[in-house]
Amino acid sequence: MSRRLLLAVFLVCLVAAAPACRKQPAPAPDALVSAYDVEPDWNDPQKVVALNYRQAQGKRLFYTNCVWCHADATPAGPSNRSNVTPTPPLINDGNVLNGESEEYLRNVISLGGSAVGKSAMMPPYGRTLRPEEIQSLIAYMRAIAQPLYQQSARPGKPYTGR
Amino acid sequence: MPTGAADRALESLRATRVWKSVFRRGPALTNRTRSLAVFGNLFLHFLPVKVREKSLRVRATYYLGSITFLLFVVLSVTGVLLMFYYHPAVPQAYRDLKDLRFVVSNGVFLRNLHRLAAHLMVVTVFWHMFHVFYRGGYKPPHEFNWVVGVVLLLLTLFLSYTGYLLPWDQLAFWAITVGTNIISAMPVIGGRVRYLALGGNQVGENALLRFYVLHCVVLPLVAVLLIAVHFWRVQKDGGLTVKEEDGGK
Amino acid sequence: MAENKKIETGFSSDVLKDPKRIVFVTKKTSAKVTGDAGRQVMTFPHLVLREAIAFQILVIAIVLVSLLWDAPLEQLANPLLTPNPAKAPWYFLGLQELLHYFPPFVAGILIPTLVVIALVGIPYFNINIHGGPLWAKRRTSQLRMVLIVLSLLMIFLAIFLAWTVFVPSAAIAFLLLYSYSVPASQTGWRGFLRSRTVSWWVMTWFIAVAITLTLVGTFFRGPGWEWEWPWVSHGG
Amino acid sequence: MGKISRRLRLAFAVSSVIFVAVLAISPVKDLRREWKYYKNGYERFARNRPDKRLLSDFHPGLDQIWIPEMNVVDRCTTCHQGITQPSLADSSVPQPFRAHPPIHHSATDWGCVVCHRGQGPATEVAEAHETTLAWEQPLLPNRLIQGSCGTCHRADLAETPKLTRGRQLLAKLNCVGCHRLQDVDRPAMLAPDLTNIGTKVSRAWIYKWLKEPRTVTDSNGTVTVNGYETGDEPRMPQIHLKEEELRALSGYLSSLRSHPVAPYRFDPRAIALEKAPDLTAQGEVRFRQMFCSTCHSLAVTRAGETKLIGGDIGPELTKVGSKVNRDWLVSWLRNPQEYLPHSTMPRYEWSDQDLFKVAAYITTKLVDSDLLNGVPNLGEATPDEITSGRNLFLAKGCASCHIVGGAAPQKDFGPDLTALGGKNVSQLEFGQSKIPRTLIAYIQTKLTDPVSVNPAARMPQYHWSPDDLEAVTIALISMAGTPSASGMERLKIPRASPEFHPAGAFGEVYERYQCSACHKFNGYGGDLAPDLSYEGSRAQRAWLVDFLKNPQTLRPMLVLRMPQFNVTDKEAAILADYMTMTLQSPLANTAGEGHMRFTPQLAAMGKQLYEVKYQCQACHTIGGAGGYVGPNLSNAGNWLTATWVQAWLKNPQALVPGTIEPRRSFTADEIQALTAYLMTLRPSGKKASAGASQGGTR
Repeated sequence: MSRRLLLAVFLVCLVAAAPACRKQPAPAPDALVSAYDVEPDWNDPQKVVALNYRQAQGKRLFYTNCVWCHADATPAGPSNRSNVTPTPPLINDGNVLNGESEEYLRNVISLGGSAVGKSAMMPPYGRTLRPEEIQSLIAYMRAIAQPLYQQSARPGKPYTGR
Repeated sequence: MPTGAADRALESLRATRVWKSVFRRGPALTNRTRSLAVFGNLFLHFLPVKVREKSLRVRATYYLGSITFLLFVVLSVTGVLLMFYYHPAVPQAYRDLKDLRFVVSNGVFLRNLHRLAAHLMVVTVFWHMFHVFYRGGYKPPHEFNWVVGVVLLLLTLFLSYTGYLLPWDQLAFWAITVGTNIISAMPVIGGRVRYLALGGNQVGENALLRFYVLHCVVLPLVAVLLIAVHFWRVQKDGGLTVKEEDGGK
Repeated sequence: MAENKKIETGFSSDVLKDPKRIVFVTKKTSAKVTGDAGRQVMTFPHLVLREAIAFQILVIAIVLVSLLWDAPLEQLANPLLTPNPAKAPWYFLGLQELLHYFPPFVAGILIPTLVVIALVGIPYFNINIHGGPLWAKRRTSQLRMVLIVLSLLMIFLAIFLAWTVFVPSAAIAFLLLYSYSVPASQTGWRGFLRSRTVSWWVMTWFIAVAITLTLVGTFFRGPGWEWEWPWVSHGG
Repeated sequence: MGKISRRLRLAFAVSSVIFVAVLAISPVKDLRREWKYYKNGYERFARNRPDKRLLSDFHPGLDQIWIPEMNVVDRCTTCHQGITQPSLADSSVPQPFRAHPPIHHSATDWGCVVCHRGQGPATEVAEAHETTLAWEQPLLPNRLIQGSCGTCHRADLAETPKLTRGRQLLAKLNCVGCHRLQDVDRPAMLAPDLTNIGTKVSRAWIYKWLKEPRTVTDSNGTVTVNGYETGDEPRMPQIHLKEEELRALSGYLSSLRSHPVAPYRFDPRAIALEKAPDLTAQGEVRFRQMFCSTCHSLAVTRAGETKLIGGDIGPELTKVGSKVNRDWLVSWLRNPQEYLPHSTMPRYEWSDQDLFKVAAYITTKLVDSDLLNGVPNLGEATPDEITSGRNLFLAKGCASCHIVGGAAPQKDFGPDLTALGGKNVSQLEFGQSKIPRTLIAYIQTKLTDPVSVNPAARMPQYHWSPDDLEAVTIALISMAGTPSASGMERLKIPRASPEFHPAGAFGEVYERYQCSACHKFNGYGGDLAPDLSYEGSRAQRAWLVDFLKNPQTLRPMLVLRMPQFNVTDKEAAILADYMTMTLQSPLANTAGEGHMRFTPQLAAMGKQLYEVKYQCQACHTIGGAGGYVGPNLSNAGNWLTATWVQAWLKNPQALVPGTIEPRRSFTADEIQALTAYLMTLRPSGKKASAGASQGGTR
């Protein structure tokens, strides 16, 4: 009698406590949905690269300051790239730029080509752009690099507990 | 049922001076001490010392009166707790409701209890009334208690209605606006009565304050008073109406 | 109240002259303080214990429901943003439904006031003192009376196109007329209907209408107070 | 009697146990609240990070940002705990713990919801982020977040290009004609005044234009302008009209001719050109020389591909000869403001011969004999057609942009959109459409397919590229109406609306040639050509005079160039004087210009610096060699002032904010040397001859 009673009490409590253990499902976010901005892949316009805030800032700065020599098409039409010898690398050229360290790229941009033993045609931007803007530029170039830039750390995942 | 240790513990508890100072009588084992237990207690003495066995059957009352009263008790307790977190101001009232939901421990639970009990009380009050009617419980000598009951019904509706505005959300605002608009249909004095109820021409901060004071102070006090009368009169009018068919099996 | 009773109450108006007080307690004037009505038991513990159980079951029920169902909280009140439809609390939706058919004064003031007056007045108008069934005596004249009242009510409702009132009224009217035809020997629910009193019928009609109106107002009314099935969500 | 039954005792015991158990559920549940799960997760996460600050900053309770005067109670940081931790900026940090990217506002000063929307006080994931019963403004998608910048920053920001683009589109497409928009003012003229339209075009042409207003949209939504594809939306939208409506409107409009155009009496020498066999060819040369294409485009077919070449300040002219009659054209070219007082077309100084030639070129070459092919024979308008046309003109909203007979334009033909961005979902009319019930979906559907939301919509159909749609959505979201707290109203940074209308002789010339249509003066004017606010500091007076009289350049790359206005000597002098005297930068005042002398040695040193050390030829051209990014410096010695060059080399951004010339660390000596070198640059020794390029890519 009392065993059945206890069992019943236990079951009722179990049922009542059930809503307390609701699960929080975390749907995998689509990179393009949560992106701050996008940029079509330079080599394949059908593909779109998702950019986060920092990379998008880099994109903006790139299209203002750098596009003239580091791309084959500019907002104004033709590019100055072919006029410059040695020819500057395309900004998405992963074969050239993926191998360069972050620090090296920071130095080239802020101190100019001559500071790292490259062509002096690359002017220094250290007094024009703030350090975080240069950081954004690097983030942007990493984002659109072809072949893809392999990050050393693992990519971010939504938090899923332990 | 367990005996022995628990009973002994109870015995020794009853033997303490503190217990004796609180409960002056011994264990309620004889009819005398049981009677004492009822009329020696402020709360129980609203009840008669003896009741008819038939009126205790569930089908006789469904305990609707008791349940309504108990809901009132639940509402008072949860209501007082809710008052700790609530400011009758615009738009602070709404923010308090948000805090209740998102910050206060068990805040949602507290509010759910209060709201559910309030709705339930309206239901049980009506049900209680209909039940009493069908059983002829209004018949002499219960006439006056029936009238007290009708007033309590109206009080319950007013309590629920005034409480409805307090969250200050769209639901509350428009329900009260629609409800009070009906008042203006009253000939001649309608507009003025509405102005009096709302403290203005529109449901606003004044209305919120008025409804708050009514909900938390005036109406509960009147309700407590009338509930006491109601209980008292049940006893004085000769107990619950008992019908022949209540005999049951 | 017993104005037409041929009973001499021994109640003297001159107490000095005649100090005796005799009261004839007839069935009609009975206060129903029946001395018998079964055994009595001590309130403590019999009633108190039962009330305690009732209280615990009640709290268990509302606590469980409170855990599963959250009280609604909508957006901050905005006088400029009228929801369509704006609904009163559910217990007033019956009135709001009436407002849809009748002028505001009738639906909002007159009817509720009459209902309250009627409720207060119930014990003072000898209602159901006899406890006699409607169809017990003078069946034909009763039926004539009932038919007149019913047709007046139905015509009134039909004029105002108050069909959500009309339908439950018609249902109760049907039952009422049906109970007339039930033979006296019938038992079960038919017999139950047959033995109902006038007051029972009136109250049942009132409850049926009130419940129907409240349900309709709560669940079946959409924007513009148009009929709407609760499972069909309206756009926007 | 008194014995309590065993059943009752049992019931009491059972209900007591359940009673106590049930009351304990809620407090237990409270220990497992959603935010505590993230709190605990963060603590575990922080313990494994090298940055010890994370743990020392951790506290176990609720976090909130509370700014009463702004109505901000944001508890987002309860779960998003790392937003102020620089060491969590990396994208490998799992959400919700990642740091916020660096922006100009700190979360502690502003809260989160101000920009991101969502429900700040909420401590549950769904309530905070999504639309719920109690909160109808869900989190704004990151791609549209620039709209939030725009709620306070009414002026354009460098960091919000999409917002700026959206605002430009709203202005350019005349949205303000029908809608009230926040901070988009109605210009003096949205669309041509039609008071006299009957003197300009035929009824048949009006019919055709109304039916297919310059554009034809195929089933793919590709917009073609007279058969040539264009990415831009035309200002005149396509309004769906029935046949009788077309007849009525065209009849009404063609009847509008209150001031007939008097034919211009050409000089007999000009008329004599009629017989010249190459009249139209000469006209075309003149048309090109005067750089009409800076503002007007023509469809040009090259290598089988047809493109519009030219600017978009004025209308596209490929078939204009089939549109306007010759008398009107000549009158227009002589004085555009006579027909349209608010036109930005400059009043050219024509010689009769040039006028005759160009008019002949336009009316004979820029034509399309098939243009009016599909148009029925309309004849003269009947009075009935005129009456119903007049009514349609109002009913279709034409009067929102076009004026007839000096009447004020129709206001508020479409809904007020000044508070659209702050609307709740329940305030929007979705009708029967199946789109998601969100503000974003509503705005975008309304923009792309108005009829699907409201079958009776009067809004014309637009065709947006995905980027433009996003930009316009952002601009509309930024119009969030009155903020929820009065404190935020103060934070609004109003859009500066400068005006530059100089008086005097300069003012007259300035208005005549509509300089501000392309150039900016102290923030007022167009974007097409260089900002002239400090032109007096930059250019030498002699060069200015020379350039104004003959603005031809030798750079073939740029299509858009200063038109040849045929300014008189006197006008050129007025312009140059005013610029030299008044349009001076405080950082480069040319008062001391005359005293500067540079030695040849210094210039030689400068040349060395230019060519070897700094390799300026990467971007600048001298004598045909070098880059195209910066302006051509071949004529720098005649063009620029030494004062300007020095100031520029010191800090270009100080002179022209936002210029792309990087600021470098030249020493004072290097600046002197480079200036000396640049001042020697003159094309083959000429002094102040035919001007060199002054325009640069901005």
